[in-house]
Amino acid sequence: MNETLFVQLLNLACGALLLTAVLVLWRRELAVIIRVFAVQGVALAALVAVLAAREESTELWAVAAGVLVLRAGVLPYLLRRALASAGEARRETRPLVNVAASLLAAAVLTLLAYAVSRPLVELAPSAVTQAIPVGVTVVLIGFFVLVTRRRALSQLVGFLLMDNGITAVGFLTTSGVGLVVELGVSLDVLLAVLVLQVLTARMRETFGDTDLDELRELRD
Amino acid sequence: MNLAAVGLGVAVAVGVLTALAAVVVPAPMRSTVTGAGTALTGAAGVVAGIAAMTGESFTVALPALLPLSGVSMTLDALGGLFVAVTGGVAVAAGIYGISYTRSHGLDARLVQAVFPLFVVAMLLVPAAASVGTFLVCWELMALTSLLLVVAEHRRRPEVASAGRWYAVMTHLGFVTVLVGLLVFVAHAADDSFPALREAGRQLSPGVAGLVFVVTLAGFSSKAGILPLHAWLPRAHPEAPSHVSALMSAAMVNLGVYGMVRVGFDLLGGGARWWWLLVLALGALSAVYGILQAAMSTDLKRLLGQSTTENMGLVLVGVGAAGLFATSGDRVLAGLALAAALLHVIVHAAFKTLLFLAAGSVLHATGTRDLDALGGLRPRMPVTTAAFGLGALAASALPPGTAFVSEWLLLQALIHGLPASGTTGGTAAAIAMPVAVAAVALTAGLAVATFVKAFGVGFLAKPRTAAAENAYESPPSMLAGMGLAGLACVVLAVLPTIVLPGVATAGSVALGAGESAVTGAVTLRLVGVVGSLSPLVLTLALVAALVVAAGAVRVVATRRARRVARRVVRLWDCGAGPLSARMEYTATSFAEPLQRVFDNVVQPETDVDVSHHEESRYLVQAVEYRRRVPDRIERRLYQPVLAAVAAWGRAGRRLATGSVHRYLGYGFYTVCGLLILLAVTR
Amino acid sequence: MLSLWRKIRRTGRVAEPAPPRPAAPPADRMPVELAGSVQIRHVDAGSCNGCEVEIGSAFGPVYDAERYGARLVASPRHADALLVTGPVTRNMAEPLRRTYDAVPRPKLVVAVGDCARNCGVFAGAYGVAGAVRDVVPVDLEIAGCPPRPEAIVEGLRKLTGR
Amino acid sequence: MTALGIVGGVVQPVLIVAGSPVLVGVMRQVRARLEGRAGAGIGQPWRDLRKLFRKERVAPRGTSEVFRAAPLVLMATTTVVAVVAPFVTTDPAIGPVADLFAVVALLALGAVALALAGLDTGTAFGGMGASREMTILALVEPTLLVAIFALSVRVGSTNLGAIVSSTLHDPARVISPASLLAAVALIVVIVAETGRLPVDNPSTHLELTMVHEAMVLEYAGPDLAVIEWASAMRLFVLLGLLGSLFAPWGIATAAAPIALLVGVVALMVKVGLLGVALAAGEVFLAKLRLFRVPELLAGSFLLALLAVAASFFLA
Repeated sequence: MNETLFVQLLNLACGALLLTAVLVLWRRELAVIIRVFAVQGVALAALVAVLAAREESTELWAVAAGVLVLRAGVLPYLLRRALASAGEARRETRPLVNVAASLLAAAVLTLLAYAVSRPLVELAPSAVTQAIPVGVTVVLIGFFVLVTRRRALSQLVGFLLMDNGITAVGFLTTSGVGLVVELGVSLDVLLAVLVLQVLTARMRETFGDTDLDELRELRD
Repeated sequence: MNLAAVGLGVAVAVGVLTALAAVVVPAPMRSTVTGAGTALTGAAGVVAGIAAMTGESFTVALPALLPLSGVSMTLDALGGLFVAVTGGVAVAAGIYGISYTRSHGLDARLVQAVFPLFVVAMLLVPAAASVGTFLVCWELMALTSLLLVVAEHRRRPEVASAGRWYAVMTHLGFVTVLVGLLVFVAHAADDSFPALREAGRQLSPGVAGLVFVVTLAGFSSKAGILPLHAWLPRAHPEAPSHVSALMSAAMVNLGVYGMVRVGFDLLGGGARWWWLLVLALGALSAVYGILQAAMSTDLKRLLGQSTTENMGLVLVGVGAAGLFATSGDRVLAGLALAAALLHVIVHAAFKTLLFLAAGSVLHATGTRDLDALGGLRPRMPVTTAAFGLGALAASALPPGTAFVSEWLLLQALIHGLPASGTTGGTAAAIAMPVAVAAVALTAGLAVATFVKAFGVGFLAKPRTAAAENAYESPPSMLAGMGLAGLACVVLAVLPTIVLPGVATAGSVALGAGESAVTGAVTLRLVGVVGSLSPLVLTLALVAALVVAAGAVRVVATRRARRVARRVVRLWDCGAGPLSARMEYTATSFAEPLQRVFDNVVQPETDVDVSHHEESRYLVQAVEYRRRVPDRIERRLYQPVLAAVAAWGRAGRRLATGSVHRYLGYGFYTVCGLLILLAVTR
Repeated sequence: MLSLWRKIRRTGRVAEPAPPRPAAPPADRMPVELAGSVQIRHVDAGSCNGCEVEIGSAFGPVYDAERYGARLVASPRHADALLVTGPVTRNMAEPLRRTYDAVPRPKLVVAVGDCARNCGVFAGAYGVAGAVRDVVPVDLEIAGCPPRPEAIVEGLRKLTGR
Repeated sequence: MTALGIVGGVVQPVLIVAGSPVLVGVMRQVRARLEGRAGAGIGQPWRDLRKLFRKERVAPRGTSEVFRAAPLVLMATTTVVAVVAPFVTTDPAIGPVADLFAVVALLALGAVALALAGLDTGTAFGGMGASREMTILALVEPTLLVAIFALSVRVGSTNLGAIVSSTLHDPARVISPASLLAAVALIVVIVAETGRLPVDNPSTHLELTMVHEAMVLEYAGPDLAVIEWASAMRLFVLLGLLGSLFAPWGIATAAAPIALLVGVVALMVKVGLLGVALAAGEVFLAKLRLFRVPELLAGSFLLALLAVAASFFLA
């Protein structure tokens, strides 16, 4: 495909990544958050697919398919199951940092991401590498969600957001970390999700709630 | 013959003579003499300043006048701009003061004599051409202003505390400036500015940075910039109103002058981080100042806090200019600096107007509390019109005065992005969007603030008896306001008449370059795309207004066209008449904003509900109290003050009052020094 | 969101077809200025809320009085007609007068329900100041206790002339 | 100033003055249909205006010129914007006023006039409306200017004509992330500025939930007509700006009659579609609590900033 179209699609995919990350931060209903996360999985897959089409490498195509299945299919499904069993705690009521403030924080994080990834971009300035800050931003926002949310489930989403970001950065820097690596990453992500899901289930049995602050009680 | 020199000479002479006259003439005449003399001084200053801005600069050296370094004066375009601004403010304030001082019992000899000296000192600071002269004028300005601030301390105790704050902070500021400049002088041939200019070029970055930061601290405290602003919202409200105008519209500018003079002219640009620092301080001050103003319910305090905001905007411009200059973009640097200097001028104009109008309100009602005002429009129409004009100017809406300068500032910031061609690098890429957001938020909050000040203070129904029987001010006060208002209008529709002078002033700082903005009616940016014509905009608005009014007359049918509107009672939902207690007050107006910015301002509110004794379900009265304490003050100043107090207590243990002990201290010190010498030899 | 959309599609249009336009009242009563658009301020002068319920349904989707150019507004300043319900109680007499004054000319008053026309069952009660016409001039009366929504809509159509 | 500009300066205000009530009518009709009503027809706002102009003018006791002048100021500012901004033609009628900042500031001036009028009445509701309106205005401003920033960065100018024509020359830009994010941010801002759901409910009868309505409770007759008309024009202008900035196709670049006709039709189509979308969207929304609105605006601010960032991330 020709250059301009490639850049257009790439940028669109990156824009979608960014937007979905922001929405995860913005919305309160866990169900919506999970749906947005699924959309982000699609965007990530699209990103990989665009790169694949550029390189004409079947391996990348396979990875794209894998990403699509895992991050837009399996993980959201698991999360939804966890949510369904989570009982009435369906909203991220009062996060540690209120939504308006965390949105402004996200704005700062974006600029930070741009600042730190500037040298990376200048190593080999091209349309692909110039999208690296987006990936870094997604990572930072994911981390922020992980830190400031109370519900175990939304923290899980934050973790997955980080992973999406890392994957995106990986593909953008060296268009294509091999299939094996991606498989490995996906597998341990899956593992982590399952473990955390079990954890949340246990927590709910113990405390009847999935507010992680309750874990403090374990100390004393 | 040189107009600038003559003007400045006349200004100084008239000022000093006025001061002497104020001492000798009897009380009834005194305020008239002082007012007129001060106005003349200001007028001469304006002439000198304009002459200097149009290229006539002069230099005089009077070695005998002062020990050590002697006095040396140079008035160039940059200094001329500030001299002209100061002079203009002085004219309005002087005329206004004639009846203001008389009616406020401020015609004591001291106060009257010091007032013109204050103006003279402010006129001389931008003309000083050697560190010695500069510091002397600076200190003279500080002392005279201090005396004027505490003028009313007998009548109002809070004035004394404000005076203490001002004294301490302004002198700490002086010390930092002193230290900074002395360090600078130590690396130069002598203390004259040309010598410093020479030295500044080959100063090591470390020393230069030190000099800049230390002097920046002093200058920014004078300009009321965070975090050294604490004195400003105290001193400016408590001073007599015409003095407040001088301080808030003229004196604070000299802090900016110092920064530009030292940073650009003497140190010659310097490193990028200096200007990022200035930019950050400016943005912070702008947002924080206007936020405090939006919460404030004291009319003059609100104006003081808005001064912090405007100086912050100026610093944003200065910082951006420095940023562009260090990254080699002269066009944008010139544009940003022009925006900053233009904002200095327009801020002087509308802040004078606002403070003088606030003074007449104080004069007529005896209160500055917005919650106690209201309904002044029918009682003091001229003052209301003046304040309305000033509020429009301050809220940066077209056809307001500050709109043009903020437009220039935003243009400079927008074109400062790497994407649009400059080489600002990452720093600019981060700084510019944040700066634009800060300026925008400031503009929005300023609108809310001044709608509150004007709408609650002057419109609607009077809230207290004091506002009920307010009356219009005497002619000389109205004349003072009129002059300031005229300046506002002219600057609003034809800012182009001052822009050439502003450009030359900027070229002093940034080195010769072509003017950043051209055009007689339409401002056209040079080097970047952008044009705006305030005059045409105003005309278009007026035309549209006329057309709309005419159209309504035509469209409305006979019944509606009947000229007399039917006077009806306000819609009170059919219940009893609306009383003034049902009106929105300034506090309630700001309440939503306060809740939005809860995390930032952290207001202290307490609500006590008192019930009837029969039943706790029947509410007898609900009392709501709100204070918006200055957070930075609480976090930054109180620890310092506590530490100082602790030292004082420690010191007391040494001072027991026995003379022998004191003599002993001296003896021990001498011996100690001798031993030290013996050892080091 | 989707479910709401599906519901909207399933429901479709619930407004009943418009009945034939009622006979226009004598022109001297109905000012021509209000042709096609009448803003209405509703005043409850002490009714039992029966009429309110009917007015509510008259402006609901089924009868949809708005399609004839009548609209309920929040302030008598915006209104052309007052829709007064209930017998005027002593406490509401003065507020009713003030509301009437607050309406800019030309203005109309519609008395809705028997209580508004002749105090209905409350006639002679100690708290009742009288019928609406005893307090403010009435231009149109709508009978019924409470009047059916059709009746109210018909009355409003006489005002708007649509 | 060019012939094209002059023509635009004549055609646009006429079109907007005449079309804005119809736009409101269309939006009300759409809403009515989605609620299962028959609706009053798209001409109803016109009938309302005609009626209001025939009514008498009142002067509530204790109100000043501010109260009387406010509707005209609102109308005047909106008209100036209607003349200078590029809706039908790219060239502005009055070049040096067609600056994006100037347009934003003019619209803000109109809002300020209404707020002052609300305070001038001295009623509790008027003050309440004014206070809320100013709060929202103050919070909207940063988003608006940063979004403008994002749009003007790539053009290197804030002149509306320049932005529109550059988008015309390079249509691919419209689907760049920067402009998409900016569009979303601007839509949120426009909803807030024009007082639509979920920020403000234009058809509320409960004073305590009002923002815009509360300020105009005291107006009657022709004054009220002017305000409602001007508000409708405001809505039209903002939607038109959205259309011109992000979908400038069809806008006339030459003073040929055909081109102008196309421009007029295109503008009506764009604004109509946007209005229908807005009205349809409102059916699905409930009004936000006033203190949830800052959240919405903070979100849109973030989007605007991301748009700026993206404009040099992915340049």
